[in-house]
Amino acid sequence: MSQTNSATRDRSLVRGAAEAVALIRPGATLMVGGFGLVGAPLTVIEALCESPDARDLTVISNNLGEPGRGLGRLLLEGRVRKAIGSYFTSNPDVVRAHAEGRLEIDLLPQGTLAESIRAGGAGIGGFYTKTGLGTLLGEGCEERVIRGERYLFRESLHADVALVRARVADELGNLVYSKTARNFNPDMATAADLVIAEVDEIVPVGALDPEAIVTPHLFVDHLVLSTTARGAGK
Amino acid sequence: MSQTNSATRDRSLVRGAAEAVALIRPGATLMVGGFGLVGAPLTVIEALCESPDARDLTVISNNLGEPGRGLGRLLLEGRVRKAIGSYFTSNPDVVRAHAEGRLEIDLLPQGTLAESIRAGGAGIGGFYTKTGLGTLLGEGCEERVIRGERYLFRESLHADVALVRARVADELGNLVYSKTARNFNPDMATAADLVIAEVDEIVPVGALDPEAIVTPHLFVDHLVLSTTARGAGK
Amino acid sequence: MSDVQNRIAARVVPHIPPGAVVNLGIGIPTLVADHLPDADAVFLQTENGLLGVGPTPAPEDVDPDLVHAGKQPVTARPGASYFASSASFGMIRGGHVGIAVLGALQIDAQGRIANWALPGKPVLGVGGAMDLLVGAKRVIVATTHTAKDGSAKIVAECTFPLTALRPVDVVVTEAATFTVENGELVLVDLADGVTLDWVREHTAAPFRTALRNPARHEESIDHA
Amino acid sequence: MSDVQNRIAARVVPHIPPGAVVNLGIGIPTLVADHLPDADAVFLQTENGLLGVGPTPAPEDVDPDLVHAGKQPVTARPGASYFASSASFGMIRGGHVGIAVLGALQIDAQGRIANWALPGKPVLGVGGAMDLLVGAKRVIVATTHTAKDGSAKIVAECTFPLTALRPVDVVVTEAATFTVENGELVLVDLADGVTLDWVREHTAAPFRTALRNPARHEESIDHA
Repeated sequence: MSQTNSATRDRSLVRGAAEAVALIRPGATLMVGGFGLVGAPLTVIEALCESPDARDLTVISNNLGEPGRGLGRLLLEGRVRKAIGSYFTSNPDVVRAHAEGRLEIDLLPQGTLAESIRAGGAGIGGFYTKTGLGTLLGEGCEERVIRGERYLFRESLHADVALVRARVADELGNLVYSKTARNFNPDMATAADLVIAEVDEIVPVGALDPEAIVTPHLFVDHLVLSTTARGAGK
Repeated sequence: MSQTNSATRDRSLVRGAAEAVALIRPGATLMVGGFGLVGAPLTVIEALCESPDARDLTVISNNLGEPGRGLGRLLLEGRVRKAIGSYFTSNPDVVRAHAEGRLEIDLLPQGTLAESIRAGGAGIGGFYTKTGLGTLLGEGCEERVIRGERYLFRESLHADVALVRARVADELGNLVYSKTARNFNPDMATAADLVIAEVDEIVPVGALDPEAIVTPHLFVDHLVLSTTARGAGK
Repeated sequence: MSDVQNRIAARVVPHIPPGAVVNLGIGIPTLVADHLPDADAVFLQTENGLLGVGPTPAPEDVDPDLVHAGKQPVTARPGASYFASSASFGMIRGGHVGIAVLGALQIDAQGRIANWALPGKPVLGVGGAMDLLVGAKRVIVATTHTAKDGSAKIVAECTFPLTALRPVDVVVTEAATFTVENGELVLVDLADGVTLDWVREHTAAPFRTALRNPARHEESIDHA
Repeated sequence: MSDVQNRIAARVVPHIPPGAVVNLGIGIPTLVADHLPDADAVFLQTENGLLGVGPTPAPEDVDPDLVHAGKQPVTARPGASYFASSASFGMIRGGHVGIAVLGALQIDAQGRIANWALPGKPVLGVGGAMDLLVGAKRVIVATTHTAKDGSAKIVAECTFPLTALRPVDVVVTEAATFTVENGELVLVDLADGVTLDWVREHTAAPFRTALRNPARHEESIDHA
């Protein structure tokens, strides 16, 4: 890696996966990117499964991985107390853990989940959406009529730590993603106190097109080089 | 231009500026991109100044251009009934028109303006922000405590027509912008029933990097080739 | 996928105009892509962050980072774009997706649907169904006319949890097509070989009949 | 810009740690960039959509599409990124900008500021001031100690409309530096040649004195 910037000279963002996840305390709320295993930070999640302090976690993620893979493994390791997401039925382990009272679940429509995260990152306390109105998932939500149409209130979401997956970072922490592996990652990178980004490659400052950077570096605290091949979980 | 797609074969999005603005009816609400004249769709605005139906307009834009230039000219032509934006003091014509009762003004903090537009485009009825709390601009806004902190409610904004400025479009209408001329344009492109994009260049479908497209084509109805040099207003 | 499912998908196609931006739900709706006569003229959006979904790749061309909302490998067409989940659902909720084609477990007499949860079972998955139903300009349901046990899916009132209060616009089955007009179901088309009696017998909701091409059904035979 | 304004800007610099993400308001705050000893170690964000603002270009290198929030031409540093207004204010409101340096018309005894409107005049411009004050992790005010007419800018209560309820963290003038601690102003530094008496005379709000380097001021002379 070239050393073109005094900030990177002073302080590289690159961490080993174990070192990065050691920052996660018991009881933490995590956001974890990915749509199933696509775009999930699998190397960081593997390290999390080995970290003694990673327990009693609340995980905000669209799914809880697949059986024994990604967040699915974290669940089997008994580290997840509560999951907030939109689609858990694809992992039978989640269904079982919930049925046995080992896992609390908060189910949100996928768009509401994404918007709540985006709002949390953008300093928005809550918002009104039509999604979920008149359904089981809208029960207990405050309703409001805006310009003659009914909406539901939703609070924004924020996390202690976000674990995201990008394709390339520069040494400052600017991120670009890969195709549909982008999904929740850029939103989550804005909505946590600490952001750990797993990437395939780290390039010198200036190598990324400033018009095409999706996550500006101010959101990113640590970079972890991925040792998990993309699609390894498929 | 190449013709690689049957949608573009069937129906080019390219319009003359006069033809495009002829779609704007008296009393319409317009969103107009730009930060001052930077990133403002000046060719389209010029055509608007010549369009007899463009009158009694509500204009949502950060500013109203500069004296006699951009939206500043539209104001002098007597076409603007109301302006919604964040910073009008830089154009003395606006201050005068307001003082003389010829122009209604709705002032919003710049971040609230941007968020209201983004919300309008994303099907969000309204949202809570801390900005403006306890100030003149927060008067009359509903207050709500979320997680122990005070927020103000703001309704989203939507327009009949958005006039935006991009650097390049492909023939489908995908847009990329130029540096800080991006500003409000991508948000506004999502928040109107009809979107007219002024661009410097139209390239064949497939010529833009799918990872770097800022405004996907489903937001864009018409393309107008700019005849105004960038910075012409400076 | 079965022959019936493909027939349903094919029957959806005439409801999709050229140039439409379409989101296809999981299951039968996904099959619609294979039946579009000029796939190039329709823009498929998938809520996990892609506008311009192309055909399924050959096994050797699979990119693990390129999937649709059903998590199956896809390709991207020229002119495609990728975006984050919040932007994708902004498009959907904001009314920028022209047509959503969704599956359904039940459809009620007003055209409201249930397609995400079963009664009495834990509610552990919803995905993008509610957002699509609330946000798409038009919603087409693509479903078998009856459930696996032969019971009607089109019912007076849904006993399964509703997906939204918003009624769909069109219901397409292998046997019939209904539109939803002023809060009621209108039978507008029968599939070849399907009689009005068959539809009456297998539909548990009231509907009005206004066949667009009644002559075609004068000599129709019973549904196999 | 005047000598006084540059002196104020220079006095802000020690409050900006290396690696900080900083938004500089219009006026005196803009001058801070010129005084950073290692500009490369600070990341300037401008709310019109750029992280990584570089120095003012030579006239022949001006790009009309590249300006800061004061609409003056700037450059972009390596590692810069461009983004839309909603994303930019998401950064600001969401607490991702470390330091905002803002001008002020008045500062009250609790450290709250007025910097956007004059009493009795129509309220026609606010820009990003309120968002920056609400959202930045730390806010530093950079202002002349007194108004042009010689009256105090630091007052018991603002008579001008407040910009936000949130107090600032540091107030830097050409004469003095105050921090805001537990809702009160604390004088922590006097400029060379400025006496405590001068500050008392030109400050219309109560403040506590806890000079960090009192020895330096033992023999200080009157402010010119």
